[in-house]
Amino acid sequence: MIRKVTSHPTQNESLLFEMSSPGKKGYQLPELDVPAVDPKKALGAKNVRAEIDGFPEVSEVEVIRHFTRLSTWNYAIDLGLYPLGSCTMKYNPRVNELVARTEGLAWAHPYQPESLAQGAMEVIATLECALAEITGMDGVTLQPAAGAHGEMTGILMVRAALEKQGNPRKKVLCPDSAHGTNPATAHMVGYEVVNIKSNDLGMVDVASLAAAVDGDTAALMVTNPNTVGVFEEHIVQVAKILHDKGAMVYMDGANMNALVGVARPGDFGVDVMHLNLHKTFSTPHGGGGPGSGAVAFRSHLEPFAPTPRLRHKDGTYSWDYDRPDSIGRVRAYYGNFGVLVRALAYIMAHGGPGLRNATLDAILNANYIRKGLEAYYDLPYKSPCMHEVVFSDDRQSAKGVKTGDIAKRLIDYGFHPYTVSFPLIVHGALMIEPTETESKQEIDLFIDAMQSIAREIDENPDVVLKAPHSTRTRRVDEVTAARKPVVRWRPAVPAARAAD
Amino acid sequence: MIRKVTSHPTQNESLLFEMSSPGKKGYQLPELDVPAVDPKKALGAKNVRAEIDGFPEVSEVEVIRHFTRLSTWNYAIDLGLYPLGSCTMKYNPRVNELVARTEGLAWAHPYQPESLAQGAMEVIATLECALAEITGMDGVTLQPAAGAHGEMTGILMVRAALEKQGNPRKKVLCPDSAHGTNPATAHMVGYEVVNIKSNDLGMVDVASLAAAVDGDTAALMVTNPNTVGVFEEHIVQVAKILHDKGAMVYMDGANMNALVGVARPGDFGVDVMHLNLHKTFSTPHGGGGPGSGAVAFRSHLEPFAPTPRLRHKDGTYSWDYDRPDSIGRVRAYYGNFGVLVRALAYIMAHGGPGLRNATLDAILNANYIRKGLEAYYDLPYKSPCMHEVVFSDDRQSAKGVKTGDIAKRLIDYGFHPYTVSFPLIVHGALMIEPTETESKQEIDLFIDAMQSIAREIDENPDVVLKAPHSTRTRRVDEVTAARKPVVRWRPAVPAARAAD
Amino acid sequence: MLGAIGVRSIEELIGHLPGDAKFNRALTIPPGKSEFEIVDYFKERGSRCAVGYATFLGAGVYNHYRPVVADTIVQRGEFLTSYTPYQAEISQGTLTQIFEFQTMVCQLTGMEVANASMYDGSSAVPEAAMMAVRITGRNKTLVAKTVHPEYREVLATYTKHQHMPVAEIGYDSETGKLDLRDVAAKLDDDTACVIVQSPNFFGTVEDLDELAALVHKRGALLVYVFTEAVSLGLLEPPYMADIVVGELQSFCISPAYGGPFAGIIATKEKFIRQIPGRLVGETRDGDGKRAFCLTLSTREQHIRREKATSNICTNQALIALMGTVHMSLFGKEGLRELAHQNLSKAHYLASKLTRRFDAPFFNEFVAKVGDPDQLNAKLLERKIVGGLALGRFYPELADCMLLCATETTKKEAMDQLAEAAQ
Amino acid sequence: MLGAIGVRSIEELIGHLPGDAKFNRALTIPPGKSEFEIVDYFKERGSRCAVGYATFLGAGVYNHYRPVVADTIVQRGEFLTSYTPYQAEISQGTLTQIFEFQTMVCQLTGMEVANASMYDGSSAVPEAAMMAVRITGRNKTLVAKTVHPEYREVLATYTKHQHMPVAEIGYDSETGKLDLRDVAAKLDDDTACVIVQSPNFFGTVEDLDELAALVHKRGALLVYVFTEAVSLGLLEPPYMADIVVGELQSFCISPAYGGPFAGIIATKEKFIRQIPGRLVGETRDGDGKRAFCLTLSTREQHIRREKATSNICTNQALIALMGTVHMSLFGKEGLRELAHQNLSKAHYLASKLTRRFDAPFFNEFVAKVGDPDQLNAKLLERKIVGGLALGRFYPELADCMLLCATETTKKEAMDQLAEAAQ
Ligand SMILES: Cc1ncc(COP(=O)(O)O)c(C=O)c1O
Ligand SMILES: Cc1ncc(COP(=O)(O)O)c(C=O)c1O
Repeated sequence: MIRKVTSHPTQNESLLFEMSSPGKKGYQLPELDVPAVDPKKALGAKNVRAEIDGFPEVSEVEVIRHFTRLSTWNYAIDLGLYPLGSCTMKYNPRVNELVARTEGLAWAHPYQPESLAQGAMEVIATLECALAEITGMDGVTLQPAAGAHGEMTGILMVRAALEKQGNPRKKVLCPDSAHGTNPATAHMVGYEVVNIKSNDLGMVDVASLAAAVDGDTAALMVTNPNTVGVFEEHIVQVAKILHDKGAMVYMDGANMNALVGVARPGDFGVDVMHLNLHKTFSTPHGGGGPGSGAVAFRSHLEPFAPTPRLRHKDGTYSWDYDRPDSIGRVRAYYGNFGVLVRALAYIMAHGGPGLRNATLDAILNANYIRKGLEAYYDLPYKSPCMHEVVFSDDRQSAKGVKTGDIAKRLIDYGFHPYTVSFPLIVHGALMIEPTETESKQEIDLFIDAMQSIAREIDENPDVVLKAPHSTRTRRVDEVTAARKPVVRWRPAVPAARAAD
Repeated sequence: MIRKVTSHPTQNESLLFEMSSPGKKGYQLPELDVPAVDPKKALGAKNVRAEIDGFPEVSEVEVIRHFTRLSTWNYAIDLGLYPLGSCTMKYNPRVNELVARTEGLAWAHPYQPESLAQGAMEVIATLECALAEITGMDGVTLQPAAGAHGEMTGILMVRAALEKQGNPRKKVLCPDSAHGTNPATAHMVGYEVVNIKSNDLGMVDVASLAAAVDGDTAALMVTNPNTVGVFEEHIVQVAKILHDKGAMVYMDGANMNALVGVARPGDFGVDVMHLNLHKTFSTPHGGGGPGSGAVAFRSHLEPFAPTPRLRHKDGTYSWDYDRPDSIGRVRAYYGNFGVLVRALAYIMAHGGPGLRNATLDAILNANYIRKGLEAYYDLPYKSPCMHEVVFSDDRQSAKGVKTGDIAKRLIDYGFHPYTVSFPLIVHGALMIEPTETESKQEIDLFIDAMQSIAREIDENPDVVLKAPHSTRTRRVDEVTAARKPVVRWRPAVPAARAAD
Repeated sequence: MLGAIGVRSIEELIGHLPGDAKFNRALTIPPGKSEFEIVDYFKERGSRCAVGYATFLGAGVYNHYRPVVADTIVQRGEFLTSYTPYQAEISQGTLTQIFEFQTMVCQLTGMEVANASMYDGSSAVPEAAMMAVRITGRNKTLVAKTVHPEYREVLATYTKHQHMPVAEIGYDSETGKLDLRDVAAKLDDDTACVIVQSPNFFGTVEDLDELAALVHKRGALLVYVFTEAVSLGLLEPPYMADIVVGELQSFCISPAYGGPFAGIIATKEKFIRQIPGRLVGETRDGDGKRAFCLTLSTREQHIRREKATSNICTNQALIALMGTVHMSLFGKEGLRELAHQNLSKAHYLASKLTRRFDAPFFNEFVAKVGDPDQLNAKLLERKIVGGLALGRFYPELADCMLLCATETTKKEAMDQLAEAAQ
Repeated sequence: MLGAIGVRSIEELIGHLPGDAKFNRALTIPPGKSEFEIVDYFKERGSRCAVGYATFLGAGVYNHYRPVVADTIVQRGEFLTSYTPYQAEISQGTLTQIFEFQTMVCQLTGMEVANASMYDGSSAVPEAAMMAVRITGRNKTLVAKTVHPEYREVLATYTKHQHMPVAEIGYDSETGKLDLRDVAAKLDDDTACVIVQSPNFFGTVEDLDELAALVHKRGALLVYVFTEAVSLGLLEPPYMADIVVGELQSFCISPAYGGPFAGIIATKEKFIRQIPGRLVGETRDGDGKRAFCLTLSTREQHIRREKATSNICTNQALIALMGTVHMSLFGKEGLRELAHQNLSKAHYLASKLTRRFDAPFFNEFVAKVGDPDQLNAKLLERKIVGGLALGRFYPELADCMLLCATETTKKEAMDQLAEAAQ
């Protein structure tokens, strides 16, 4: 029985281009206080464009309504549990939005004199220290824009360090449970990717790992807890295996929400890792970014960190560009500063004890869901789980219902689905991560919904196969979308001639 | 056919009291930097309360979700046309929300030294001047909190002026089309209310007015354009009739959106009037306030305006409390200042020409709707309409469908209803005010919906009588609500003993 | 659109306005400004309003922290840009929230019913008196001189023409509490109500039990007024009162140079039909589900016209929403803790100054400072806005100022003030 | 909950962590602070960052007005707190908006397809080069020295280990435009693409026709880079380019000390399967209604793993939304007017200074000022942040600074700068 939602009318809305009327605009500029220049004269006639064909022409109220209406078609954390595994969809505190808009910080230009940027630089330095303490590492760079970007930064640093020793080596090892960005990253840094299979506990198989590591091995990219939500119990031994062969351990820290205050990669042998500040440290996902992929590293990798590095001397901060061994820049300026402000605000609000409690609550919530659902869904790995739990659709697929169908049915029950079909080592995975910010009431409703769906599959699988039934948009046809991709609007025929 | 909305799941939500769990709170205070005082010692044991029974105990994320979920159950201007007649539901510019939060203004204390309040005082003075120009009056007070409050202020000023002349008089005349606040106000100021009937053009019947005005008449409270959206064509003559008998003309300015830049009450004989800044000047309604009922008056009434008055001398502003003839205060401090800031921002954004254009567009939109619907609904008054048009349900009630039913059916079509059953002189009134900020597209959809409903009433009245069908809440039972009113939540039985 | 209507120009639509009523020139208001000129304009005006000053002003308007969440919620267009919830089926968000507001106001004040809000605390006072007159059929009002002076002025304005004589009750010059003997002396069979504020304008906590007994014995009603809502986090609620009115500004509402604020009025169940303003009630919808709607509107002006309980129509809904969010965030424990911090700060400050009155106080008190204006001038130089000089409202207290400390008042600022006062 | 799980304490849940991997002390991070201490903390830090200064800095990050509406919209929880729109049925809001974004980017740049966003302009450059390598099967990249220096650094970092040699093209010391002869000299059959920025880092508008002809004749691709999106309100879009990348910061995104911004990448239809990052496509739902969803994900890392077109996953969705709102508000006329104001302001400023290069420019230009640091120091005293001293990136231009004027630059500030420069 569906207890969580009720249907209600939501406004339809066409695309902005379809509602434009000539001459309309939603914005007024101040009067020009200098002589108006003739563009053709200033730029040369051939450099001046004709009007932008099909560009929107709408009023301010139409803009507000357009995006307000669209927003009502979205699900969001602010509306309820968002259990996307590996994504750590926790509550995004609103005070973080306010402080990120602090005038001096929001309007600081990256090239303004350092003497007039000390406040912003202090924010960066303070966050670097906090993250170093949390990860047990010696240094942190905040330049990378997201997790994958951080991975690239970290592997580039590994490569630079090995190169400096005379041999960059050839291979990067990735467990078969790894997130797609790991192999993709290794490839971009010029490494060959070798997959390491997991054992039946869902952990890296130490034997096959040992067998795979040799003098050509640059690094292992390990996620811990891994993507099945299991802590790599032999991580210290794993690290030793690599270190003994002169290779390094890169840790994908996307799941750091399971470790903050409880275990530190720096203490269990990791050389370099990234953090997703937009996961563990509550900065809003915003429909797909922005994020920040802070990279934390041991001191032996510091010389290779991206340029510039922040320095602190006699009470003043400065940027150090004199970095002969640095991998260089991975992006312009200093990183997604606005995201860093939010992450620091989150850390300050929790404080050390609060951060650890958040971790424990995240683990508690995941285990509570596991308990509530293990009688209904197949649990491929029995190892204790940390912040997320991964089921498979084994039992349900027997009835022809796949994890993707169950996900769609969850929508009718008023929830955003879990992560579907990842990790790849679990056939038909249901990857569930509640995070610590969910209340017992909300989680109980989720468990109730998942149990109810399991029963529906026994009694009437069709209702699940055809889901969702209650949404303004029914199940979308992704296949057609990909077959002949239409990725932009075009005016209807008459205007078409004119179309750019 | 319903083109404007589609159903979609919206989250259910219980009352905060029902989701509380002991010890939870959504907020943290800084640590106390002074010694903690023992309340019992400081206040006396008998003055210290026990914990507040049943008071909420929820987390910050639960608060955000609670109110976000509730908000999705509301209709709003930001979602679409909101044609409540007499309410002037125009777009509320967002920049006004920003400027109202300007630190120095939002945090100014009413008692801070005038030397440190000059900026806020200048805002008030500037708005007073603008409104005087717009109304053609000599002075303005911004103290009243809403329209009805302004009415009371204005009629008190009339009474004080007449008293000063020796005789406060006994009667206030109100056309039968007047809004309920008019007679209610007259009564609160100690006047007997005499109703004046309207003629078949919907205007004040000059003859019966002339007959009613005598030496006991204090004032006429006239709304212009009146509540049927018609401009009182004989207003100048009407004013003369009252003035000849030593009585005054109070104008209810709720419909000023039809006159700004086009006609000025000060020019057609009005002595005193109020403006609803939360209507004509776009300050948000906020689900029922706050508003501001600015009162504009001719110079002969200035001595009686509320205390204090703002003065400007050699570049500094000051509050003048030395007002022997003033009616006194109608509220503490200086008015709903935050609302005044928004109204001034609106006036600045439009400027003189822009304000007049807004008026003309409002009139255009109303006439366009009138044209589109006059073939479907009965138009009781054929006089040209201004910013709003009033139909009656005559034809539809013949089929047993009333204005209230049509309103509910409009909801299924994705619109907020018009004003139902007001003014009282129109039997089964449909009072429609689109305002100038609506686009032709939106208005066409509204006309289309109203026409479609008219057809439904011919073909299948039941669908209208049972409306709305698509909302999360079906038609509510207002009768039961009033019979045994439950206006607060109470804990279920066990806790009940403890209930306060 | 012109074509559809059948006119050639938009001007034609106002062609029927009589010439003598038409406005034939352009408004002298300058042409429209851009958004950013407007933002700059108000920034400049704001910069001339005590930005960056510490303050000890209270006197009905208090400096409290405003949780960010409240602003996030009131800026949701669905709350900000909706009208009074006449159409229940698409206004359940606002209606449910008002029902919660009414409930919290009852829980806070110890009353049984509350309305959806009043303009502010000051205008709620005469509304309470008018209500008492309707209930008792009597016409006299006694009001304590220790009720906020501006509130009393508003009471005078409203009552003047409603045959409602108002007399004032003095205060005890030792304690600053209202003078019970004076009440006893003035209370008579025509008295509809006695109005008392606690903490009163001097910050003093009043004793209500004896007063209530006295008032009720004479068949009059007791009206309790508060200006500092936070005090109810610690103070015993006025169970013995018949009507409670007050100001919620302390709950998440910025001082905003005096408004918009939100007034409340609460009373006993039996008086519900005499309460002014909007009321939200619980009911069922067509499917039998719990729903809310405006109710008892037969009390109101749009139905009752001149016989209405009040002429109030638009109230302060959005501000009341801020108050609701505030009460939700702080909740049971938080509000008590907040009140306790206020109590502690004010007592710290008082410990360094000479108090004029000897009686329990919450977060405000009257200090004897010799020449208040001189002290305030001294403080301004240190970017501190001092207390309210009381001579303006109480000539007999010309050597005193009213000082307030809240959770936002920093120890250093209090120490500076104390030092300046030496 | 513990009971249900069957553990006695929450610590038990991490009991299985190996002792040598466990963290056995408390974090040295101080206990949690209250919301208002946090707000104060950042206010204080912000107050030390050039608040109230006029600025002439551009160089890839521009000071433009930010319409309030944009902030209102990005703060809607439904946009702010949702994830990448994997589940189309409850993400149509974000998906529809991204589809509009992709369309507007095409309209603006004259390209046929665009993705949902890149991290920023700088990282989009190597992604374009990698794309060109995939398309052409060649491996060399030529990049103009007049491309933003930091963008070129990022290009170097990305390409280093992908067997993608990069060579630089000089500029004409008279005009500041890229040196066509140098292109002709370095272009060969291994060249995958030539990367040019316009307006280039010196603010100079490049001539693309000849360049495009040259590049295409050799079978290479032309990659067009922009850092100032507003320029496209007036400048002819790079129809002749094969790939366009750029930075949208100018569209409603505050400088924020360098991020978060939003990069774009757009190209020809025929190259769509080589584009990196997320793409939203149009499709139908079960009822046959138009709907949108993420598409062509077979290009992406979560399917293709090491063979993906890029490793990018999370992009800059919310920032791209701001850009979408900006383009919607300004629209066809507004964007042109905005560009025109920028053009006029910069030309007014230039008229009072000595320009280093003689060529058309948009809202930035290089001025010969003798000692840039000395001038900037002088300006700081007047609360003006001057231009970027170019010696840092171009030793040969050590006596020059890069100056920018936008619609926000006031005439008085420009006059002051000119006067100081005398
Ligand atoms: C395990 C894992 N690694 C890496 C990433 C990539 O992070 P981002 O999306 O910030 O680039 C993610 C996020 O989806 C992830 O879940
Ligand atoms: C004609 C008319 N007069 C007076 C009022 C009362 O104004 P307010 O609600 O601001 O008190 C209204 C608003 O409903 C109105 O429409």
